[in-house]
This record gives sequence, structure tokens and C-alpha cells, in this order.
Amino acid sequence: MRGPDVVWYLAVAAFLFCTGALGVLMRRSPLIVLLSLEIMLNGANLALIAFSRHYAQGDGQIFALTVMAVAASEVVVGLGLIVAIARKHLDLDVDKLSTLRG
Amino acid sequence: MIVASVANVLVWAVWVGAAFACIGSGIAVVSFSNPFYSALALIGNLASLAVLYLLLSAEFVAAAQVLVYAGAVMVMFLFVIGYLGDRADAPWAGGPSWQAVGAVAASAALFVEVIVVIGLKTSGRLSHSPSPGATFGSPYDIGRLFLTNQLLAFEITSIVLLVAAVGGVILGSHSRETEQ
Amino acid sequence: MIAAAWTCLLVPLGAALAITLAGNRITRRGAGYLATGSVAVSFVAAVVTFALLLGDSPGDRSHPSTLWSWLTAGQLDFGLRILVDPLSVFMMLVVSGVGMLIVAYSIGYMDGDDEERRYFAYMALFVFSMLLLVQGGNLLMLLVGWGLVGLSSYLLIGFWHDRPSAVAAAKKAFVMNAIGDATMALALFLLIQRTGSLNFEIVFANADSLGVWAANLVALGLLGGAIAKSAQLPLQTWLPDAMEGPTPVSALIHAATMVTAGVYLIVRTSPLFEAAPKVLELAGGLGAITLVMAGLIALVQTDIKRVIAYSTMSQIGYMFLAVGLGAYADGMFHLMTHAFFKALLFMAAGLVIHALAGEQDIRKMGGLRRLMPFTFVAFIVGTLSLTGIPPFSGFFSKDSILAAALSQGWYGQLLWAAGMTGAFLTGLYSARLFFIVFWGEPSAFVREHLMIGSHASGREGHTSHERHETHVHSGEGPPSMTWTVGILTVLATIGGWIQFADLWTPISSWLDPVAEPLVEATGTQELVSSLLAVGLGLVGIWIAWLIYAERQVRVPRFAQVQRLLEHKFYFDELYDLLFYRPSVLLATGLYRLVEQPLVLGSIRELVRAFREAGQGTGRLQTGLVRNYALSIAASLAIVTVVFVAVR
Amino acid sequence: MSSGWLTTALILFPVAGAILLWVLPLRPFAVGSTALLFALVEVGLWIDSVAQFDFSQPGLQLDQRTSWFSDLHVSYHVGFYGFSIWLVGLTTVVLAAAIGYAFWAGRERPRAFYGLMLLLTGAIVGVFVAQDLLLFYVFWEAMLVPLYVLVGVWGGAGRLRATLVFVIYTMAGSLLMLASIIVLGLSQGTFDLVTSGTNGSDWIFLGFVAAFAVKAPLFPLHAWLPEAYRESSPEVAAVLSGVVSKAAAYGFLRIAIAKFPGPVSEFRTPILVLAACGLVYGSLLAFRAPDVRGVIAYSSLAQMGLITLGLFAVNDLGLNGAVLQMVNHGLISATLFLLAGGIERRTATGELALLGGMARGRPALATVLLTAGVIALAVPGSAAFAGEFAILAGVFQTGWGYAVVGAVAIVLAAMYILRLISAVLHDRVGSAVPEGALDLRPAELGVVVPLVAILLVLSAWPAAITERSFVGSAANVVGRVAK
Repeated sequence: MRGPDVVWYLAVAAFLFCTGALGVLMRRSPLIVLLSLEIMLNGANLALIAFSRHYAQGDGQIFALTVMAVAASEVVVGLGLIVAIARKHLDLDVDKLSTLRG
Repeated sequence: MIVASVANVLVWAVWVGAAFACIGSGIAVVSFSNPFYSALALIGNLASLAVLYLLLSAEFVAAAQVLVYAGAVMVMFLFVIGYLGDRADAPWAGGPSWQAVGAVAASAALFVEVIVVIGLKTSGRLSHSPSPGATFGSPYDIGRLFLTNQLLAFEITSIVLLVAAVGGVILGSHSRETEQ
Repeated sequence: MIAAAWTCLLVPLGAALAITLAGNRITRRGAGYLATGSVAVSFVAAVVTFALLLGDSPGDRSHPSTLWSWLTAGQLDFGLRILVDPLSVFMMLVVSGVGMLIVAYSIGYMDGDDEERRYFAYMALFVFSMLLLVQGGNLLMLLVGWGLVGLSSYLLIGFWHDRPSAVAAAKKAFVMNAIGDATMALALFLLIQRTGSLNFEIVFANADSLGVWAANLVALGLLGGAIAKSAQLPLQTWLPDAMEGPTPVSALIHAATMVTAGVYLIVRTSPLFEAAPKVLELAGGLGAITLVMAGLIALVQTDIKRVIAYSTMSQIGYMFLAVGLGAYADGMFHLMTHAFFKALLFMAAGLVIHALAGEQDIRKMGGLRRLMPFTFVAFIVGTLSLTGIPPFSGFFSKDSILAAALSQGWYGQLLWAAGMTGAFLTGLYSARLFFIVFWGEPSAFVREHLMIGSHASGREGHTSHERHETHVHSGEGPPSMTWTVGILTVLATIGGWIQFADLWTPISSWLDPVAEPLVEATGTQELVSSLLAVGLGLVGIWIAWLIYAERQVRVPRFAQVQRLLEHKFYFDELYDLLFYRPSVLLATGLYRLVEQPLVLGSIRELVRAFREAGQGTGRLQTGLVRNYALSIAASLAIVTVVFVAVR
Repeated sequence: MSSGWLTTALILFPVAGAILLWVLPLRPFAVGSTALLFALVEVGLWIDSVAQFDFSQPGLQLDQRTSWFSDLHVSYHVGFYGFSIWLVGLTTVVLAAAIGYAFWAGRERPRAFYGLMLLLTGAIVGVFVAQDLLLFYVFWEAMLVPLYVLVGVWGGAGRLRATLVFVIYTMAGSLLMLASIIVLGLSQGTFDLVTSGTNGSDWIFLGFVAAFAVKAPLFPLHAWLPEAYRESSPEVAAVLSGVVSKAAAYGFLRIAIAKFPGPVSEFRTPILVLAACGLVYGSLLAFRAPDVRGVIAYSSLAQMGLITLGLFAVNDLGLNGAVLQMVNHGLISATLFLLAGGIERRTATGELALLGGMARGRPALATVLLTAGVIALAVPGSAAFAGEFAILAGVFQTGWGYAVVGAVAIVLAAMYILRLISAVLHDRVGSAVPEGALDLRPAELGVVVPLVAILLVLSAWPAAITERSFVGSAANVVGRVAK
């Protein structure tokens, strides 16, 4: 295989995943949280495709495509929620949405 | 021989470029306080990822990545951001709370762990990947898999998408009702 | 013979069941006749058994018979077993004979009660139970009969169950008897452990190998049952209260048969008691104390039946004294004569009560001599017999007991002295009763009831229901009552003649194969005892004559002593303080201190703990998505470390 | 073996009846009579099984076995031992009486009620015949679930709280038992009760003991008892105290004692002490209980203590007496609870202070209550006396102190039962007793008299059970059962 080993791809994937996680954990804007989630999913996708290449099996790519579909669905629902929140004239701040407190 | 090594260097160069673009845009997405810029950075991130996919000979996924994400998802994001206008702005919170500290610690720990696991536990088993067949990653290959071995995944995906579409519609209409 | 014995046992049970199941389909009088008839059949069967047993040689008069296994456990097998031997036949004759007369008497006495059927069912049940007690072929059957007579006693004492005092008396009698049952059961457990059986032959054969401790404990347990049933010290307090029952019940159960069962028990299990001589002596001592104490209390009682009840306790004290010294046949002989004269006294008292519409207070009575001449004669015979004046039956049996005591060392002589004191007291209290009730001029109360011609047939104190006045009779009750009293009068007179110690001893020779006596009085001792006892009895009667008939001497007043006697030596109060109240306190205390807070409270505490734990963990539920995400990420980090480290 | 089907039929027949009632849209009267018919046929099936059972043979009879989870060695394995056949008989008879009583008294939502009662019948029979640990557990839970509903829906005013406490306690016990069953079954390699051997683990033993002690109940785990017995309807209380508590005692005998000889001897003293405490404690509280059901409930606690004493004496007398006493107490407490229900219907209260004088003019009630009460206080000659005598004689050989405590309890039993009898029947007429309160009706007599009649027959011949519970020596048979 030309270029770097799969390991390097995995490192990048891990970094992407952790960056996304950091965003999810730290940011309060639901929009940015959603975007960070996309980063996390992409990190995971990269790892899937790298392994798929390593084992020369197409199933990893199938998995990645499925993840993409799920990500798209998630974005639809997430954005729908954000719009709904905005329409209710609530603050777009996840720390203020705590109705589910026990 | 020389051609091969030149190609190798070239691939390395492309990889380095794409990887750093990917990492940089990822950090950018997370750190911009204006979601519009974040979304734009995400587009960069997706594009550079598509390059990496190509390097991994996953042409179909790369294409899907660009089409689905950059084409559809990002547009949706941008619409929403535009719809929200100023309210979408997300300034950074004030001082470091325990949540922020914990977030950094957990993310860093996860990253370190993954690297350590890759470094320690795989011990070379992940190098020297075999060459895949000619059709690997081609739409033909993917399509065949989707309709044979992974048919269930395919169908479930379609159902997930359907449910999400219905959910999106309901969320929209419901909020309209409550507004009235 | 065996068939006759079973017939004797089971016919009264059949009658009891038949009366119960027949309900209203049998007339009240029919129930009475059925019960009487069944007991009469029993008596005939007992006589047949006796006659057949006479045909056997004296050493070969023991015939066990088992219907079926009653209770089994592995190798152990306790059969539904009877034993026909001289002792049981003797008791069968007494029980069914006296029982027949008293049940027949009840037909007249209970006439008009609206629950007559129930009464006769209980009476028949009692006769069955008593026969089972005396015929039982192993200790378990004996205990079964023992408990069933207690049950029938409870039922009959509480027969008039809308009288709270009757209900309380019934419960008291049953519970005190249950104490005796329990100690007996414990003795039986020990016997099962040591001998592996409860059959008389096997148990007695092993009596000597029990060991001192076991033998003493077994004898003590049996003695506990005996004193509870026979109302001896210290379990005597129930008997006076038991007089709440109808008078025929008092005559049958609380005078003639059941209360003497303790004496029967000691005689029956004499080998066990002989293995524990100290306990046997204790029995005699308790009898002696009881006979004096009961005699003293009887002096101050004002209820006609209670006076007789205390005299019963006193007379059973004599019997205990006798069997405690090993004079078994003498004890049984006194049991028999006592059954005659005490049943007679009770039934005569019943005639008085019947005539006086249920009044039992002797202070309201007086001068019945001319108004009830037949009862008067019966009462004289009973009183003289009780006091032990020749030639009435009590003389023969009581004097042989006293003679036996005199021949038995210093302990026997001590008991003899007690017996002599008792003889004097007997004369005094029984003559007191007699003179108060029959002598002098008729009291206002008596005149009201007997001279104006309103022959109300009442039931004692039971006035809440309609009177039954359809039949007119003389003041002395209907013939069914008087003829039975008549028979008993004859028996109380001549019943003692069948044995005159040293000269003529058929009872001793009949019973000796079952329970070999430990003492044999000499002729001199007999003579001394007889003269002294008769003398003391006459002195007692004479004093009573002076005080109550001639009224020459006033009753000496000792307020303290009188109060002590009227409170029956404070036994009731003592038991109330020592047992009843502590157990009530314990029960209430357990409920307040253990059941409420700990047991029932435990669930409350548990619920509270769960609720608080829920509220505590609920605080983790912040509702903030980022917190949840952080906990997921942190957990993932930790779990990864664990996985890597563990693999 | 075809006769094994009889055992299965005993389980499935009432369940089928329950399903039938739930499915068919019958009218209330038809529902009640159908249920009663099923219950009576069930009694008939039991009689048939007694007829087919050979009491002279040791070992399992009328058995049937089909593999269930073969790789875990779990099977559907049912069959009878001598002692279990009597408990099944008790179950069918008491349940039939309870259904008969409910039919007479009338219950709301009859299809659900009678269906649950029939289901309960099948489940309890299953508990007594199951020869596989997992099957035992299944039936055990199948027995508890209908009870929760029966107490919680058809009970008195405080039924919900009573149910809650009952559920919490029995669930905790059941879970301990499930854990014990799994560990025991896996460690033995089989869940079969007949083929599996003995075990020496204290913890597994204690898990079983805890479950059975809660259900019995044994002092001090009886917190659910007073309320459950007071608040449920009389027939359910009768089943609870008459039959369900016996399932726990059966569990002690069939599993705790037969499978754990080592732990039994190790823990015998504390268990016996607890049982003796419960005996006295229950008797004392019964003596002070203010209401009819309270007296019966606490006397049940005392009786279960007594039965446990007999079981853990682990000798012939104790075990035979315990089996006999299980049957006796089942019949007695069922009778008493049904009578208490009858009294409460007439006076609308169970308070002893408000009752009294009911004997006059009501001979049937007086006779039946008196007979049942007298048997309950174990008057010598009664079946209960035979049971108590054997139990105490047995435990006397283990330790004389227990028998002395038992003897004290006999006296206490006399006190509380006589208190009950006289407070209801005797003395002055109570303020809550209406003048026109009827005597027992023929239907009530039809329910109660058979129970009393069985008790009287047993009184004449208690050996009918003690001769036929264990072949040879009981202690050996428990050992032989254990193999």
C-alpha cells in the first residue's frame, strides 16, 4: 500500500473523534454541538474505512454509509428540534434546557 | 521502482495535507463562536476527509461523503443558521467550569488511550495492508454488498431515514400549531 | 369382653354425635332420653365386662385391644387402644353408673331450657371422654381422654354462655387444665424418648431403668396433670368457679368423676410414681394441704354449691393423701364412695336450687326440713357420709385412708394429723351447711317460693328467658329427679359396706393386681383412726349444731382470718398478679415494642430508605445534556482502561 | 408411564378452567358455578391420584418428565411423594371451599376473580409436585402473581398497602431463592430434584431458608402477614394462610432439609430458636389481637413456627407431625377465615369488642365455630393435637427446651382461641350484632362443613396421614429423597 499505514489514518480518526467529543462536551450552542457530533461521526467513519481497506473487505464501507445515513437523520431531527426551540423563543443554550431534571 | 517511490512520496504529501486540513478544520468547527463559520469549517473537514477516503481507495464513500454531507446536510445547517440569524451566535462560556475541565480531561484521556492501544496492542499487525481487488470500493462492489450480504443494514437505513423524515415533518408542524 | 368394653366406650359418643347432627329433628326430651339411654347401655356393657373379667384368674385380668393405629411415626405406633383390667373396669362402673343416674336426673333438672339438646350432647360427650380416659390403653389415649373431659367440662361450665361469669369460669377451668395437659404431655415426650412407647406395659416395665432424673421429671409431669384435673394445690382455683355450670354438671364432672381422674392417673401409673418416691410423697403432701385448706375455706362460703365444691377438693385431698402413701385401693375406694355421696349432695342441692328458682345463696335459705322432707333425708345421708359417720359409706373409705397414713412413719403421721384436722373441719362445714339450709324456721325467701304454691321451676340465675312452667310438681322436683336421688341415697348409705378393712376387702383384692399397695395398716391403727376420726367429725357437727341450729354460740369473729378465707387464701389474686397480668403486659408490650416498631415498622423504614436513596440519586439527574455526555465519555475512558489493562 | 398425565392434569386442568373463564363471555352466575365445578372436578382428580398412588412404595410416583432446556438439564418433571399428595389434597379442597365461598358471597369482576383462583390452584399444585428446581420456581412465582392481584383488587380498604408490603417481602424472598436455585442447579449440573445430590453450601441454604421463611412466615419476617390476612377477602386469606404458607413449609422439607444436610445441622439451633420464638410471640399477639382475623392471623404465625419446629427436628416424629399439622392447620385456618368472613358479613366488623352472644339462636354457627376452634386449640384427641404432640415429641428429642416452649404455647393457644370463641359466640350480645343476623346459610355450611368433617375424620385417624407420608423412617426418606 502506498502512503502511510492504516495506523496513521486511525490516529487522525482518533483525533477527530476526540475533538468532536470536546466540542460536544464544552459548547453550549446546540448548533455547534450538532456540528461537533458530525465531526465525531466522521472520525468514526474514517476509522471504519481505514479498517475496511486494511482487511480489503467492503463491509466497513457499508457501515460507513449507514453511519452517514444515520448522521443525516440525526441532523434532520436535531435541526428540527433547534428550530422548534427557537420558535418557542427559548434560549439556544443546552444548559438552560433542563426540564428533565430529576 | 523510482516511479513507485515517487508515487509513494506523492501519496504521503497528499495525506499530510489532507490530514492536517482535516484536523485543523475539525478544531475550527469546535472553536468558532459563530456557527456559520463552524459550518463552513465543517465543509472543509468533509472535503479533506473525502481525500483521505480516496487514498484508502473508497471512491464511492468519498463521493457519497461530498454529495450527502457537503451537498445536503450542510445546506440544511446553513438554512437553519440563516433562519436563526443573531440568535445562533454561541459565545464561549466564561471561566473554566468543572464541566469544561472534565470535558478536556475525558477527551484527552480517550485520545491518549486510543493512541496507546494502537501503538501497544496492534504491534505492526496493522501495517502492510494487502492490496485490494480492482473493484474494491467501487459502486459496483458497494452495491453488490448492499443488496446481498448487507441487505438488512440497507433496509434498516432506509427505515431510519424514513422515520427521520417523518420526525422532521412532525417537529415542524407541531411547533407551528403551538405558535398559533 | 373386648366388644363390651368398646360398646361401653363408643355408645355415648354415638349419642353425642346423633344429638348434634339431628338438630331440631329430635325433641328436647328425646335428646335427654337418648343420652340417658346411651349411658345406660354403657353401664350395662361395663357390668358385662366386669362379669366376664371376674371369670379370669386374678393374675390374668389385663386385656388390651387396639382398633387402629392412631398416630404413627416411623417405628413409633400409638394405637387407638383400650385396656380392660380391674382398675379400668372399676372406673367404668363408677363413671357409667353414676353418670347414668346424673344424666337421668338432668332430664328433670334441665327441663325447659331452650338448649337442652346441646346440654345432653355435651353430657354424652363427657361420658365418652371420661370412659376413654379410664379405658385408654396407652398414655396417649389417656391424655386424649384427659383433654376431652377438660373440653366437655369447659363446654358444660360455660353452658349458660350469656352469663359472663360462666364464660369466664369455663375459660379459667380449661386453661388451668391445659397447664396440666401440657406438663403431662412433657412427661409423655420424655417417656417416648426413653422407652420408645407409651403402652402401659412397656412403659411400666422400663420404669425402673429411667434413671432418677427422668423418673422424677416424668412423675412430676404426670402429677401436674393430676393436680390440675383434681383441683389440688396449687392449681385448685378453677373448681369453685366451675360451679357456674348446671348443678348436674357439678355433680357428675366436678364431684363424682372428672375431678377424681387425678387419683385414677396416679394409681394407673403407680409404677412410674414408685420409681420417683419423692414425687409420690409430694402428691400425698399436696393432698393433705389441700384437704385442710379447702375445709377452712368451706367454712365461710355462702353459696351452697361452692361449699360442696370445697368439700370435693377436700375429699380429693384425702384420695391424694392415700395414693401418695401408696394406699391405692383405699384411694380408689374413697373415690367410689365419694362419687356416691358427693353426687348425692350435689343433686340434693340441685333439688333445693330447683325448688328455689335458681337461688344458691344459703343466707336466704333455711327451714327446708319440713318443706322438702325427701331432700332433707338425702342431705342427711350425704352429710353424714361425707363426715365419715358409720354406717354411711364415707366412714369405711376415709378411715382406711387415715389408718394407712398412720402406719407410714413420721411423714405419714404428719399427713394423718392433717387428715384428722380435715375430719373435724368436714364435720363442721358440712353440718353448718346442713343446719343453715334445713334447720330452723323457713326464711322469707323460702316461704315465698315454696309455701305460696308458686312452684316455679327455675334454672339457677338464668332468668333472662321464658320460664317453662307447663308441668306442676311438688316442691322437690319431678320424679325423674327424685328417683335418681333416691338411688344415690341408698348407694351412699350402703356403698361403703363392700369393704371393711381387715375383715372384708373385695375392692383391695380386685385392684391389687393392678397397683400393689405400699402400705398395710394394722387392726389397731384402723381402730384408733376410726374412733378418732368419727369423734372429731361428731365434735365438728356438735359445734355446728350449737352455732347454727341451737344458736347458743355465736360465730367467733376473726376479721383477718375470715377475710383470708373469703379470698380463698388469695390464690386467685396471686395468679392474676403472677401469670395473667404479666402475660397480658408481655403481649401488649411485645405489640408496642416489637411488632409495631420493628416488624411492621421495618417495612416503613425500608420504604423510607428507598425513597431517600431515590431522591439522592435523582439529584444526579441534572437534566443537562452535557453532564450526561460527559459521564458517558468519562465512563468510556475508564472502561477502555479497564479493558486494556485486563486483557 | 401414562399415570403421570394425571399429575400434569392436576396442574393444567384448573389453568384450562381459568383460560376458559377468561375467554368465554359467561354471566356472573355461570362464571361462579363453572369455577366451582372445575374446583370440584380437581378434587376428584386428586382423589383419583390417591387411589392410584401406592403408599407402600418409596420414591416418586405418578411422575412425568420431559426435557425443557436440555443443555442446562432443566426438565418438566412432576410427580408425587407420600407427603406431597396430602398437601395437594389440602390445596384442592381448600381452594374448592374458597371458590365455593366466593360464589356464595359474590365477587365483583367474577371472570377475573375466579380465573385467578383457578390459576392459583394450578400453580400451588405445581409447587407441590414439581421435581425440578426451575420448574418449582416457575410455579412458585405463578402462585404469587395471582395472589398479588387477588389481595390488591378484591381486598378491604387498606388492600393496596397490604399488597405493597406483601409484594416487597415475597419478591425479596423469591429473588434470593432464584439466586440460590441458579447457583445450586449450575453447581450440580442439573436442576432435577430427584437426581441431584446434596449440597454443603451455607449461602445457598440460607437463600432458600430466607425465601421460605418470608412466605411461611417465620418470626420476625412476618410484617406482611397481619395486613395481608386482614385486608384480603376471607377466601383469599383462607388460601393464603391455609395453603400458600404450606408451600413454604413444603419447601423447607423438600429442598432446604432434603438437599442440605450439612447446613441444616449447622443452622438448626438458630432456626429452631426463631421458630420457638415465633410460636410464643404469635400466640401472645393472637391473645391481644383486637379482631377476629388478627387472632387467626397471629395464630397462623404461631402454627407455622410450630411446623418449622417439627421439620427442623428432622426425626420421624417431627417430620410426620409437621406434615400432619400442615394439613390440619391448612384446614383449620381456612375454616376459621371463612367463618370470620361470614361473621363480618353479618356484623360488618371483626372487632371482638363489638361482637358477642352470637351463639344464641344460631346453633349451626356456634357448633361449627366451636368445633373448628376446639380443634385449632389442639384439644387432646383432635387432629391438631396429634400433629402438635408428634411435633413436640420430635423436637423434644432434639432439645427439651423447645418442647417446653411448645407446651407453654399450648396453654397460650387455649387462651387465645377461647378468647376468640367467647368473644364471638358467648357473653352478652355485642353492639355490632344485629338482632336478625342469620345463622349460617346452607351454602355456607356446604362450604365449611366438609372442611370440619375432614378435620373430624382426621381426629379419629391421624395416622391416615402419618402412616402414608413417608415409607419407613421419615428421616431416611428425606435422605433417600436426597439420594
